[in-house]
Amino acid sequence: MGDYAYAAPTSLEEALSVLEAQANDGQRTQILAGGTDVLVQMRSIDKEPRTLVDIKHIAETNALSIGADEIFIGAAIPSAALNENDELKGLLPGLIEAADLIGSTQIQGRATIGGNLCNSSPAGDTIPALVVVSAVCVIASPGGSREVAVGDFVTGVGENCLESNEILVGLKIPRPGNNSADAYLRFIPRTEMDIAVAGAAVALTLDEGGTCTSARVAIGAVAPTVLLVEAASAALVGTKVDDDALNAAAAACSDAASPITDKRGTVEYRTKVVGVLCKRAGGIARDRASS
Amino acid sequence: MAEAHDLKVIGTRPVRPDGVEKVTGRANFGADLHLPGMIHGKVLRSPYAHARIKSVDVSGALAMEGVLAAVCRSDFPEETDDLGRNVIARDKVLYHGHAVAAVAATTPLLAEQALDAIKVDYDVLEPVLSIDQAIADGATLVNEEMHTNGDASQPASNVAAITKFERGDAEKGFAEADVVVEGEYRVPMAHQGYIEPHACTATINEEGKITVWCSTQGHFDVRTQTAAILGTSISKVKVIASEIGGGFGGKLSVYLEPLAVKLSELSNRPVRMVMNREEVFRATGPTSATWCKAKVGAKKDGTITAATAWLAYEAGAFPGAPVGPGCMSVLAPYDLENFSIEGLDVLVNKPKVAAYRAPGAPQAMHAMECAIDDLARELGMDPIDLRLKNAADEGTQAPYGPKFPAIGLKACLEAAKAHPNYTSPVPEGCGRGVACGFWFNIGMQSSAEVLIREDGTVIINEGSPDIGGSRASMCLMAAETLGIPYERINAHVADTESTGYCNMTGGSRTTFATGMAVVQACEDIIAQCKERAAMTWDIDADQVDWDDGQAVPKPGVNADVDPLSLADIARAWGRTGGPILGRASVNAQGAGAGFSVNWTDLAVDRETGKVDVKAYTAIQDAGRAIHPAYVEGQMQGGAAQGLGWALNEEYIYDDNGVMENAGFLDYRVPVASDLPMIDTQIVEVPNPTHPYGVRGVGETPITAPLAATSNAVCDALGFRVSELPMSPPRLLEAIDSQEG
Amino acid sequence: MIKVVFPDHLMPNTEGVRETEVDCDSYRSLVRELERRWPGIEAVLAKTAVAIDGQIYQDAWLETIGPSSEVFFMHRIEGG
Amino acid sequence: MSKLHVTTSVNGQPEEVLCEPHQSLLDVLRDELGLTGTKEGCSTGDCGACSVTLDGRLVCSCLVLAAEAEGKEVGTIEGVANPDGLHVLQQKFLEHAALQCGICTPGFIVAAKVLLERDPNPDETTIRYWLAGNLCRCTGYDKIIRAVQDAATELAHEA
Repeated sequence: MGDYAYAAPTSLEEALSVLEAQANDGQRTQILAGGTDVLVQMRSIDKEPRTLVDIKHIAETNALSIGADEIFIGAAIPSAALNENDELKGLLPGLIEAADLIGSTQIQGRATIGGNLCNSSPAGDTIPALVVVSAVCVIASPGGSREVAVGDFVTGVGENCLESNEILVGLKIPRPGNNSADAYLRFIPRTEMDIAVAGAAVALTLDEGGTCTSARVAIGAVAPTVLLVEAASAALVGTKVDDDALNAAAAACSDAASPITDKRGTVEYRTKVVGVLCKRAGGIARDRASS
Repeated sequence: MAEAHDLKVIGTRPVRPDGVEKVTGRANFGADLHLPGMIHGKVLRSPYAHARIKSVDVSGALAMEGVLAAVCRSDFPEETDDLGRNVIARDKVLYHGHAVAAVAATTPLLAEQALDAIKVDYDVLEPVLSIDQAIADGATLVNEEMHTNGDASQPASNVAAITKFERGDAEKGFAEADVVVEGEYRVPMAHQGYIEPHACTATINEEGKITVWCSTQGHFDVRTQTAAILGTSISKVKVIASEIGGGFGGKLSVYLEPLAVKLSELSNRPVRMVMNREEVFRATGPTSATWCKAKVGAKKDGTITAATAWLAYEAGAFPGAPVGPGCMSVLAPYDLENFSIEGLDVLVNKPKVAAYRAPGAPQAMHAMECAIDDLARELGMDPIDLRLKNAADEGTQAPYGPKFPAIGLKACLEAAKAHPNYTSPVPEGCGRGVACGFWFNIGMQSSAEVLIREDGTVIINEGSPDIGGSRASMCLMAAETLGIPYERINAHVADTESTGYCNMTGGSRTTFATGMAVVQACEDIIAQCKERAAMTWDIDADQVDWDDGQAVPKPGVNADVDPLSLADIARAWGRTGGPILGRASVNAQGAGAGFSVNWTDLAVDRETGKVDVKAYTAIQDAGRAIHPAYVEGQMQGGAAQGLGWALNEEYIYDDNGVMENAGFLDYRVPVASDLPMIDTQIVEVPNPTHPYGVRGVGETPITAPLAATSNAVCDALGFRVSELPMSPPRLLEAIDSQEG
Repeated sequence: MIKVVFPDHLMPNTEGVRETEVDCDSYRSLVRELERRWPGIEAVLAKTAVAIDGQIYQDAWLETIGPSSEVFFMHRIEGG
Repeated sequence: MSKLHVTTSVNGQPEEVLCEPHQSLLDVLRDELGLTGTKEGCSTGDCGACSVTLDGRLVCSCLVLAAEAEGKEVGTIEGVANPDGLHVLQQKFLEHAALQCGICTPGFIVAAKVLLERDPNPDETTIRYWLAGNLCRCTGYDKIIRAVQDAATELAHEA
């Protein structure tokens, strides 16, 4: 068994070489961003010592840019900082809502979208929100950089395609147009502090007449990984996103869900509520896109 | 007893004497002590809910560098009681998390790693995980030696005891009723949820003199329990109570202290032990899960003719569920001729239950107050009117036997009826639910010394750990009695060797009983001051009055002297016999029952089953509120705990008896955004046995909220959900099955 | 004579008697008489609360009992 | 295991500590620096008793490694009062009886202070959601919310 160690590299190159050097020494590594999942798991589920590689001192993981075509969100930016950026909040209200829902104010001060994605929980709030805005993971690898769509990044419960010598640098998101908007809702038993029992994200584009020209609907906490529900999207496109369309999308989400029963909810509950959330989130996205 | 209009400081809301320490972070709680050379203890806990221990070998842990001591069952006297068996398992582990061994090492991490080096050989047994399982024919026995009510002529059973209360003829009463309602109700196991985990530090010297610092509701009880489990004399044990970060009944029993002492003895170092949150959930006192049946019948005019209750309570691994008080409180608010109540104390492979705020009453009253609400609906009566029609009052024979002295139930019900939150219409889309609450309250033993400084300022020395502002109450009662300003008095919670014996802070007894001792000790001071003044003035002591904080000659006494204040007397006490100190000790009786009425307005999201609590009002008889803000605080805190229990809090077990939600993430206590402001109204029907009319107020507040919440959900949905918690999945399932 | 009532859980100690009458003027004399009738009950009563004319005592050792008093033995109440 | 040398600032005072790589900021504050006003209630970020500020941002110190405090400004309850006396929030918590046992109080005051610095006039809902990560089991939150509201009013008056 190795020892705990801590490294705080200040460049991507240095970070990648720390990962490689530790691996060569047979020492386990773990990337540390906000730490709100990592530190909890390290003290309870998986206590094996490791080298924690803190990526908060790297320029790229802290970068935030809003370009004419593309938005970049560094993997180490805490949710609270994202939420304080009014322009970002205006462009991606659903994603920022999702980030803002994770934990308390205190957790917000640390937790990152990158960390939420890398934790790869079925219930991770930002993942459906990222999927519907077609976010792409920018990954630094020893051989250079590669990109993977968020929908393909998470491969299973707590599993993703990041290799142990790679780092998630940030997320690239196409800048939404004027008639586009997103929304995310989750269900929790309390008003705050819980893990999502079910979640639904909707991103829509409306034409001048208010007809939906494109839609993406993704649901969380109802399958091992987040599901992009094509049938729900199809139910919205070509409609005014009225109650009938939303009910059809909701039914598609419930159909697509294949949840489990656990301490947070039952199969029946999650199946029904994910549809309710889709319907409500769809209504919010519609109102946002048309305003 | 002093009348309200005579009171000068009682009933005011000054800043508590320990307040500055607590808002600045200076106050020392259980885990805040640091001693030179101190090492850290950790407990190895059972991975099984039920297993026979074949062997425990701690040698692997002891072989590790930095591990200075390790203990298991063989390090403790074989002869012990249930508490001792709970602190460290003997022949069997009886719940998942039951302590099996402990180690002490130079760092907490090392201690934790050393636990992995302890070898325990278990023979795993089938666990008993519910009342239904426990009372079924052929059930596995948690304790093979257990016979119901100790009757060894019957086969061994998981039912430790059956309690019955009866009066009149319930069957005849039901026959006379125009309307009869009945129901079955389940309430889950819930935890007190104090924010401070259990913590202690222990040392032992070469003479065997033990000192324990710990967070506890009763350091004298820690002394008794620790000495008994270690097989030593209480004269060897000194316990210093730290500040305590919440207890609600859960910090009345020891868990860590005997282990820490033993580890200290073996390592010759001070040993600190602090539970983590998971251990708090898995291995300290929750309260009973219950399965109750209630039936009540009434005439058309609302007169209740009969009621019955069957109450089965999980005790956890050892007998002692609070089913007795459950039976005694279930019908306490009502004046009844015919009833029968039966209670079962049932063993299961879960942690040994501990007291939790009015132990046993919330579950039983949930059942009956839901049934009463259904009765009101059937009769088409206002739920408060129905309760008023049948309410217990002074002279009513309580279901548990005696006649009530002056009580405030009717006053609370009438106050509720007139309250703007009740006379206002139920908000659109909401349901409203009402329930009564009750708790006995207790007195017991307390001591107090009142010390005077040479400038006439006052120190109260007492033995009741201050969980919720009791120092302020003591200072207020002392200020009132002595006639001096509150600011000139301080209160000190002294250790077991620095003040007289004192029972725990629990049972809503501190302001009542320790307060009584403080008042009497102040009266002792006054008597002495009168003597000193008499000496100074060359008159007899019975010619001296104590008026407004000073000695004065009685009217008509011919003495041309200036009054002598406490400070005057203190300044000159060298000439009149030396320093002055007062003392008193009581075994206080007549605590005075506390009644309450609560109601809430809430909305249910029919698509998700989520409850949104819009308003909550609590009315309670406090006898007399010494510091009204802390009385309101008790009412508000009890309401919040009750709402949490009604809506979301529960122990969730898997099939192996492993708690699945042992943390604040999934054991969902209410957070600030879950709750509205909680309106309170204090009713004052003075308790004649207390010099200022005090009744206990700490526990009654949690007895009404479960039923009030259930009744409001019933009003909102139009049907009854009789199992708690009314969590979103449970409510949605109920809604869906109703809508079919 | 005063009326004395036992709760269900004490009836194994009273040969099944729920209610009895005793001639006494203090709690101590009451307990002495009960112990005479049912040897061993004193130790059980020491762990029992009692209500004398409605007032609940955890420990009533020093209490006097009036000629027409009602005495109810009951579970001891603890608290949280 | 080699210890890390961490240079940080706590309540404006430079501090140097040796810590283990896995040690939390909470443990180091309490055990190495003796600042036990920051409390441990859960170690999982669910109770807020260990609230501190890190470069002005509200965090749970149980979910920060001590090593991460390198070069940062840490603010704890011990730094809330100033030499002239208590902070308005501390005074209002006392006046409103917003604490019973007091274990959660340091965390609430640290958290509420950050809120009022960012939003001098928060409404009740804002206060409740901002403080949702601070558990209190004694008060039902009522008097805590009122104390924060009153402190906001008084601070606005002073300003």
